[in-house]
Amino acid sequence: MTSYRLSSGGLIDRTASLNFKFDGKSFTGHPGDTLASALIANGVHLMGRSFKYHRPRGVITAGAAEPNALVELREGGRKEANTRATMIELYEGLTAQSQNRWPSLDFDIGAINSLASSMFVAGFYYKTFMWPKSFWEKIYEPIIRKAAGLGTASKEADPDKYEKAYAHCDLLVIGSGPTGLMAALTAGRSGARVILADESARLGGSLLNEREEIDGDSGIAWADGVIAELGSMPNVTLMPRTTVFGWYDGNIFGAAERVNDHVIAPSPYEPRQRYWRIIAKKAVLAAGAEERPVAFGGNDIPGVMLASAMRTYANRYAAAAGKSVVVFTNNDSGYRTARDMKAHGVHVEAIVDSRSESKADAGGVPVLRGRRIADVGGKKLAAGIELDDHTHIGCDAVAMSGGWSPIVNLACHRGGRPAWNDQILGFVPPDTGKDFIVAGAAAGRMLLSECLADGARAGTLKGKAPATPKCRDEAFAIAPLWWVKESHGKAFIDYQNDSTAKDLPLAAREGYRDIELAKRYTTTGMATDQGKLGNVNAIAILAEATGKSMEQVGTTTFRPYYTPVSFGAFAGPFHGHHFQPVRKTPLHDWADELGAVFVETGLWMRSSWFPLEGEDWLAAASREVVATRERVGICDVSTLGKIDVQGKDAGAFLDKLYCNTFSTLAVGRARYGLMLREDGIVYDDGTTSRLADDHYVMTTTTANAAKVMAQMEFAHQALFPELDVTYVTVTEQWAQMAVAGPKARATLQKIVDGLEMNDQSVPYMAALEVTVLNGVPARLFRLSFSGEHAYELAVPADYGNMVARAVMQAGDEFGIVPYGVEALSIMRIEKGHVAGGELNGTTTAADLGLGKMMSSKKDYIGRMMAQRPGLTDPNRQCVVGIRPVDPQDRIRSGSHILKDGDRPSMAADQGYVCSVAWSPMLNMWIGLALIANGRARHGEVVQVWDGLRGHKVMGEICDPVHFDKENKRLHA
Amino acid sequence: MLIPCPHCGTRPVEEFTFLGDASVKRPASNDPSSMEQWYDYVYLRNNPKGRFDEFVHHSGGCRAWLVISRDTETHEVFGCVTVRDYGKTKGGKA
Amino acid sequence: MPKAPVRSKPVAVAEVILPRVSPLADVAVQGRFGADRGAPGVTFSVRHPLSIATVIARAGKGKATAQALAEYEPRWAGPDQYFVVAQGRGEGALYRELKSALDGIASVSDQSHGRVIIRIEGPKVRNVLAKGTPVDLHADEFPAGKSALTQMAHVGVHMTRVGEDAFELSVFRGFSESFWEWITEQAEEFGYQVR
Amino acid sequence: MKYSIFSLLKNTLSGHKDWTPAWREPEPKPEYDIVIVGGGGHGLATAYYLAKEHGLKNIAVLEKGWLGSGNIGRNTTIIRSNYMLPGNNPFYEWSMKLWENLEQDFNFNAMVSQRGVLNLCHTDAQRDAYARRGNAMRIDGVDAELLDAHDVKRMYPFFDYANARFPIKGGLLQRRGGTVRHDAVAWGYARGADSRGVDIIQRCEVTGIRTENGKVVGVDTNRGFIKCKKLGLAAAGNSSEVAAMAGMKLPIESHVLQAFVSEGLKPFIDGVVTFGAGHFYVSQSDKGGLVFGGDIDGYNSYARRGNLPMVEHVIEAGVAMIPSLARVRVLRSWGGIMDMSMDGSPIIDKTHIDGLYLNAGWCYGGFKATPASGWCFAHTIARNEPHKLNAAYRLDRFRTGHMIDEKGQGATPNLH
Ligand SMILES: Cc1cc2nc3c(=O)[nH]c(=O)nc-3n(C[C@H](O)[C@H](O)[C@H](O)COP(=O)(O)OP(=O)(O)OC[C@H]3O[C@@H](n4cnc5c(N)ncnc54)[C@H](O)[C@@H]3O)c2cc1C
Ligand SMILES: NC(=O)c1ccc[n+]([C@@H]2O[C@H](COP(=O)([O-])OP(=O)(O)OC[C@H]3O[C@@H](n4cnc5c(N)ncnc54)[C@H](O)[C@@H]3O)[C@@H](O)[C@H]2O)c1
Ligand SMILES: Cc1cc2nc3c(=O)[nH]c(=O)nc-3n(C[C@H](O)[C@H](O)[C@H](O)COP(=O)(O)O)c2cc1C
Ligand SMILES: [Zn+2]
Repeated sequence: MTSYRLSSGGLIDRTASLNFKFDGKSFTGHPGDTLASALIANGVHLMGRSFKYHRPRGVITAGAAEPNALVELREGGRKEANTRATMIELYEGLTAQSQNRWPSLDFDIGAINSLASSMFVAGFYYKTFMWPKSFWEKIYEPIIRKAAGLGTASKEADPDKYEKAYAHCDLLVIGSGPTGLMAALTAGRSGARVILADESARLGGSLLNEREEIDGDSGIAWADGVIAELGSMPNVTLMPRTTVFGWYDGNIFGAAERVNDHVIAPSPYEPRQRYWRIIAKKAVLAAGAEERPVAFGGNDIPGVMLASAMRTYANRYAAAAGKSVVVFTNNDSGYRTARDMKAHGVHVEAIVDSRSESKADAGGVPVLRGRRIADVGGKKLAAGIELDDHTHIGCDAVAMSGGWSPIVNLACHRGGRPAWNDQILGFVPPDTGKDFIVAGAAAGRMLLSECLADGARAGTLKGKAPATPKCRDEAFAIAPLWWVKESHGKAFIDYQNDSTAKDLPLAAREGYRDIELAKRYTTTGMATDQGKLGNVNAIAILAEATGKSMEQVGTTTFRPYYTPVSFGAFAGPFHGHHFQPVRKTPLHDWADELGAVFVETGLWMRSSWFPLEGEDWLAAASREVVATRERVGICDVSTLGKIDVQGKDAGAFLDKLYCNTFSTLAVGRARYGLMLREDGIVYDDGTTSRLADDHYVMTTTTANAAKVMAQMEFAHQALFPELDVTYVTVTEQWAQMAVAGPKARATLQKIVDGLEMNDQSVPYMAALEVTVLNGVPARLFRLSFSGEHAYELAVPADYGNMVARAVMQAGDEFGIVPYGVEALSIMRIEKGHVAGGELNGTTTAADLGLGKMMSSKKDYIGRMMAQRPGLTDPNRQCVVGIRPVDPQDRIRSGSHILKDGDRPSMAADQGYVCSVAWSPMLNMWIGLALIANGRARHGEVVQVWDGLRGHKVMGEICDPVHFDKENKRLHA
Repeated sequence: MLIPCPHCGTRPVEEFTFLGDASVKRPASNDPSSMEQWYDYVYLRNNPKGRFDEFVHHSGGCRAWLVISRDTETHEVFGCVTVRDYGKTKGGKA
Repeated sequence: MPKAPVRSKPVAVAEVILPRVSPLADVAVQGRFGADRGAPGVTFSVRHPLSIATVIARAGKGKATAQALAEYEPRWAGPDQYFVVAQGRGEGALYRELKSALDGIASVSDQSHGRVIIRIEGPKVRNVLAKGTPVDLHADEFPAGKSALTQMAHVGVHMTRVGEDAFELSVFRGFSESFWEWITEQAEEFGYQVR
Repeated sequence: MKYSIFSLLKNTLSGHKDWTPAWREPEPKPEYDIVIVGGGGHGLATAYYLAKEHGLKNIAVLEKGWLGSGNIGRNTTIIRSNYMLPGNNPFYEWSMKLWENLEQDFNFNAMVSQRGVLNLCHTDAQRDAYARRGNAMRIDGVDAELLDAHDVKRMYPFFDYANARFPIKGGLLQRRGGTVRHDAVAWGYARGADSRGVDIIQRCEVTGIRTENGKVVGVDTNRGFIKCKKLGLAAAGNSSEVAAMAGMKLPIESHVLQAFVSEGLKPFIDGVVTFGAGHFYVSQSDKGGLVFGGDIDGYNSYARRGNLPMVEHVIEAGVAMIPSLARVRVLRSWGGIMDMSMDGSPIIDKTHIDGLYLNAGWCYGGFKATPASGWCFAHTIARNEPHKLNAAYRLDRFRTGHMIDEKGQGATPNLH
């Protein structure tokens, strides 16, 4: 292998070597190299295969728009498909694999597709593969899928970390070329808070790639000086390796910082990437311009690349793209490549200029004017060219320049459409308002002096723009050339997706004449470079095919992301166990000590059951129920929402919120309340206690705590602002435990200070302030969800674990057990109390058997809409009990109800089972169901149909209260 | 999108919860004859393309209900007042 | 609130015998963590035990409430709404004091156990907080003494700048452990100390 | 021109010079019997079935942009019929049946791919809800399977089982669900309608609806007044604006829903999967991109683009479900405007104006409904009465209290 490393120059560090592997082969490069430049320097030009035809491909660009040289970087959980070799900074130990080829890059069976390529034109999929019908999914589609796609993604978890952060500034400068540097410098010197972001590792933009002169020095030296000055300003933040990927409402920019992609693995304390939301008072887009290819036969053969890329490889990376070069251009900038390559000692055969005249300086290289390259020879490396006049010229590399496209992407992310400019033959940015300014080459300014001046203007936040440094300008002149129609070979428009110049007129012929339709029909511009290289050529060809102007055809829609962004960056740390925060109750440690199994309930972790050795959940929960009903149990109910409601109109406010009345509640008592939505459907339930005339504490269900709070805030602030009331959540202030069972009173009596507990001192639905354990303030409620004689005890949260332990100790002599939400649920189903399964956002109070709670004496939320015929229809499904006719049978939640003898059909469907439990008290499965007109059907035998799990049992509709119908235990 | 909360200052959209058309008025009457007004209040919404006054809850901040005036096509935010102040000005103005 | 009928001698609240246990007691382990880059970038400490109360003005009493609270250095917590924070008070003492001082003017709710306050200070404090909050923490925008309600890592946070490089973050106790894990991890790159 | 392998071979030999347009670009006529507003999936399907099933001829579809530029051209391509409520289930199942024969019916390969739709559940309550839903499907003869965590793991071993905040407990699988190449649906219907004489008029925006004596007489457009006897509105995200032209206020809000596609990958995920513990769903396109999405941004919008908070929200859930996604890159995101109704279900009905018909309120789910929606809307327009499949999708159901609320969220459109 011959070396293509130039003997001098470049921004690489020749004193150090880096070892890396590509497709298993070892190579060396230098710090400052990219993977692409190092491969070129090692004489490797074949770097990938195309999507559809599996054509051999090398680099086209030296930057972010690279469509061809995509590799799988790294291995295992760190493997990253489709990584641009042109953007990978070389590091010691780098490994990369080529992709979309089998068995090897050099010999790829998939290239067979090329043979049939004359059939595989745009849209061929839509016209065939339809017969026989079953073949699509079984045969055609799997083959297409295997052949499609690019790299292979890892299925191992990514071991690296990611972060998110916000930044604020007076001026965000995107791009650090001459324009961006000048803008940042100007704003920075005025004291403004400035952020300068560039996706490259080294700031300087195109100054690093070109041989420029500014202020009598080299462009690079000037850039380094500016960067040093910016770096010394405390009000300026430099963000290299940071791609600003999108412009969003409020002048918020999304950016991805590649903190550690240039090392083999990040330190354990640092993220791989960091996602930024930059909130900018003002921003400048100084993203430069992208050079365009020209469509001619074989314009994809390795060795053919953009003229600016070829000189970047030479100037910046000291890598020669070939030994013998031809330049093909329609504008003056191609001449630079000829001159620069010559200056580096690379032989330049000729400049092929499509224009018949130009003033550009060819630096002694022969110029063929008015000529065009029709075809490039060679397969895996360019081997000579043929001109439109059939002249052959030998070469192993072709530099092409079809003109420059201002990088307007970000400027169009909020809906603006760029406008065609006939002078520069490019789309220039739309009006982006005063807070986002496009400057320099991105705004269509092609001269260095214009860019510097533009940058200075953009960076001037107040006052007059400063003078700009002197520089040498390279003239810019261009004449249209999009497609060399004399070509025999395929002329590519979108390299990666293999769409060719001929696909566009075909699309137009078939009716896909709009650029957006042509895009979708041919997939032009839909590859990973999003048409950065090819779209303007496509627009021009479509314009010709449809007889429209460039302006009339217009661009497709520019969308984020300027370059693709990893999922990891967007997710930051919020995945795996940290996907959402964990919320623990004040009794968590107590429950944990007792071996609780916890269950996710929203963000809460609730103790679900407390297994003894060898018990499964059912055995444990059943034992907990029996022990509670026979003796006493304690359960953590801290997750219930608790809202402190105060003020002279607190009662009146609650009367608006609930369908029943609270203003009449006696101080020291609690009442069950039912809250509706304004559409008449039940929203939430819970008990509310009156602590003083102007002070209530309401409870909500665990699930609805936050929603109810928002509803209260709306009701008060928007609907009833005249009410003098305040409310604040105190959920977390209190550890709350239910103590239930015949021995509940005896248990609590032992820890409550100075109070003899009896039905007079603590009657059913009492709500009292007490102290426990010698002075711990507490609230004692006599409430029951289990149906037992029961209490809820609330203490300030920091005491929770200790108080719960004390209750356990107090109840020890009675055989107290801790019980979890499983047992709680069994007991509430035994008692027919409705909960989540029934309060499902579609049931009315009447459906739940609570219709009587709806007051007719006052206005409240939901009152009127609840009266609509659809909500009062007697045939609505309402809550009933359901139990198997044969007590051995099991009923499952989610089963549907059919009349005895009916065959399953939607019309025959009578309702469904919403909640089930194994009742240890009744020794059978029981449930609650919503059944059409169910209250009138107690005693009816029905099918409990669970076709989904292949079960069907006969069940009996019954009263929802399965156990202790007379409520004797409550008052025992 | 940034929203200038009168209490908290300018904050990004993720701190807010939206509830749509702020022009709706809860009827005062519970009389059956007012059903049509109730239906309108609960179900029918102004949903214009262009400038729009809407209810917004600063749920991730001060928890005030606000009314913002915003262009639904450009997402430009013109103003923001508390729902109380909105109710005080005749016809509302955000 | 009605007191329960009393059987024997009432027990004075000041006689509370149980100690308060912070939910971060086992979590906030003291020491030096994260990258070693010389002096720690930030230092964390948990302020516990504290007395915390929410004060919300009653209708039309916003000014009166603010005046009555002046000496308590209240922390703004929404329109006409404040947190009052105090150290070294007995169980419920601050709450009772405020309640009587503000009777008829404002509602007071005890939140001493419901919220956990984490103090974070040091030269990198803004860098750490910027990984969570969209609030601009530049001293010109957010000077010492200012408070904000915001969200970090999906958790609601009440944030007060208590000094040039010092902030206090108040979160619901149930989230405190999760929040602690998150925020300390954000400080790892700078190296941090837990006191 | 009929599409087949033979026509493809023949045209290959002649250098693809002889393909004819898939549809014409006619000038609007001054008058049509039926005008459909909206050249999206529903509008085009309606025109197709009006012509094919009801033998009607003089029809125009007016589209303000290019054909298929609305939601049909920007959705995440999922089809399924896993609905629970009687108003919905038979309708969506009919749609599924139409999908199953669509390509042969309109002679266009829309790549209907029944790869399976799996909804993951993470709590017992979610599983119970899926059991209820699955049984509702089975009772109507629709396929459904309830999977446990092991079954899910066997299908997708690379999901997060070890470290998940909300462990996967199982899921509801509909194997007949899957994906369809969205653009091709618009193209197939357009070609089918065009070949039956329907005029598809692009870049023709309806700006006004004219009525006389309570009866529709025509529409104003940017290309002049067009008379018609019947007018069908199928304007999706723009329904409120269009209905307002006839003086109607709808129980609808317009919201932006974002969708995303990753860089192309070799086959990564087989079917469609929705994550039950966050807002994320994903499938892989034939081209290799992971197509995914989540929830609407949550504010009224007519801008077909969203903001970063929802992007983060969706992707956090994505990585929570599939940890290895962290190293995959998102290529592009976009938005579409959804007409979110007050109960999350659509409206296909007549209106109080004679000759004016409404098809709206499709929320997240109108792509899968395309065939049945067109079919039922065509029936409703042709016969001036709803078919029994769309009988429940009445406009007055909110007034009468017969909402079809699968999610139980009530009159808050952005929660559906
Ligand atoms: C991001 C996203 C993902 C989705 N994912 C799915 C999914 O996976 N599965 C699923 O089932 N559904 C999905 N949907 C929903 C589905 O795409 C829509 O419900 C459905 O496409 C709407 O029907 P349509 O195709 O007729 O709409 P559209 O294609 O939007 O058609 C309406 C047309 O009316 C035109 N129009 C409007 N006003 C006028 C006027 N005044 N004059 C003339 N023309 C007018 C518009 O330009 C538009 O072309 C998704 C939607 C979005 C946005
Ligand atoms: N002679 C010609 O034909 C010709 C044509 C075009 C440009 N130019 C020259 O190129 C120079 C242009 O200067 P400039 O400063 O406007 O541009 P530049 O190309 O020098 O710098 C643009 C910088 O922006 C960065 N960038 C682009 N998009 C980004 C994003 N989204 N996020 C982060 N970084 C991003 C790039 O990495 C690059 O470093 C001038 O010297 C001009 O004369 C010459
Ligand atoms: C299922 C599906 C797959 C897509 N795949 C790609 C893709 O591979 N590449 C691409 O650039 N865009 C892809 N897109 C996005 C489209 O380019 C486009 O953004 C989307 O249809 C919305 O249109 P608009 O961006 O022009 O408004 C895809 C869209 C959908 C709906
Ligand atoms: Zn606020």
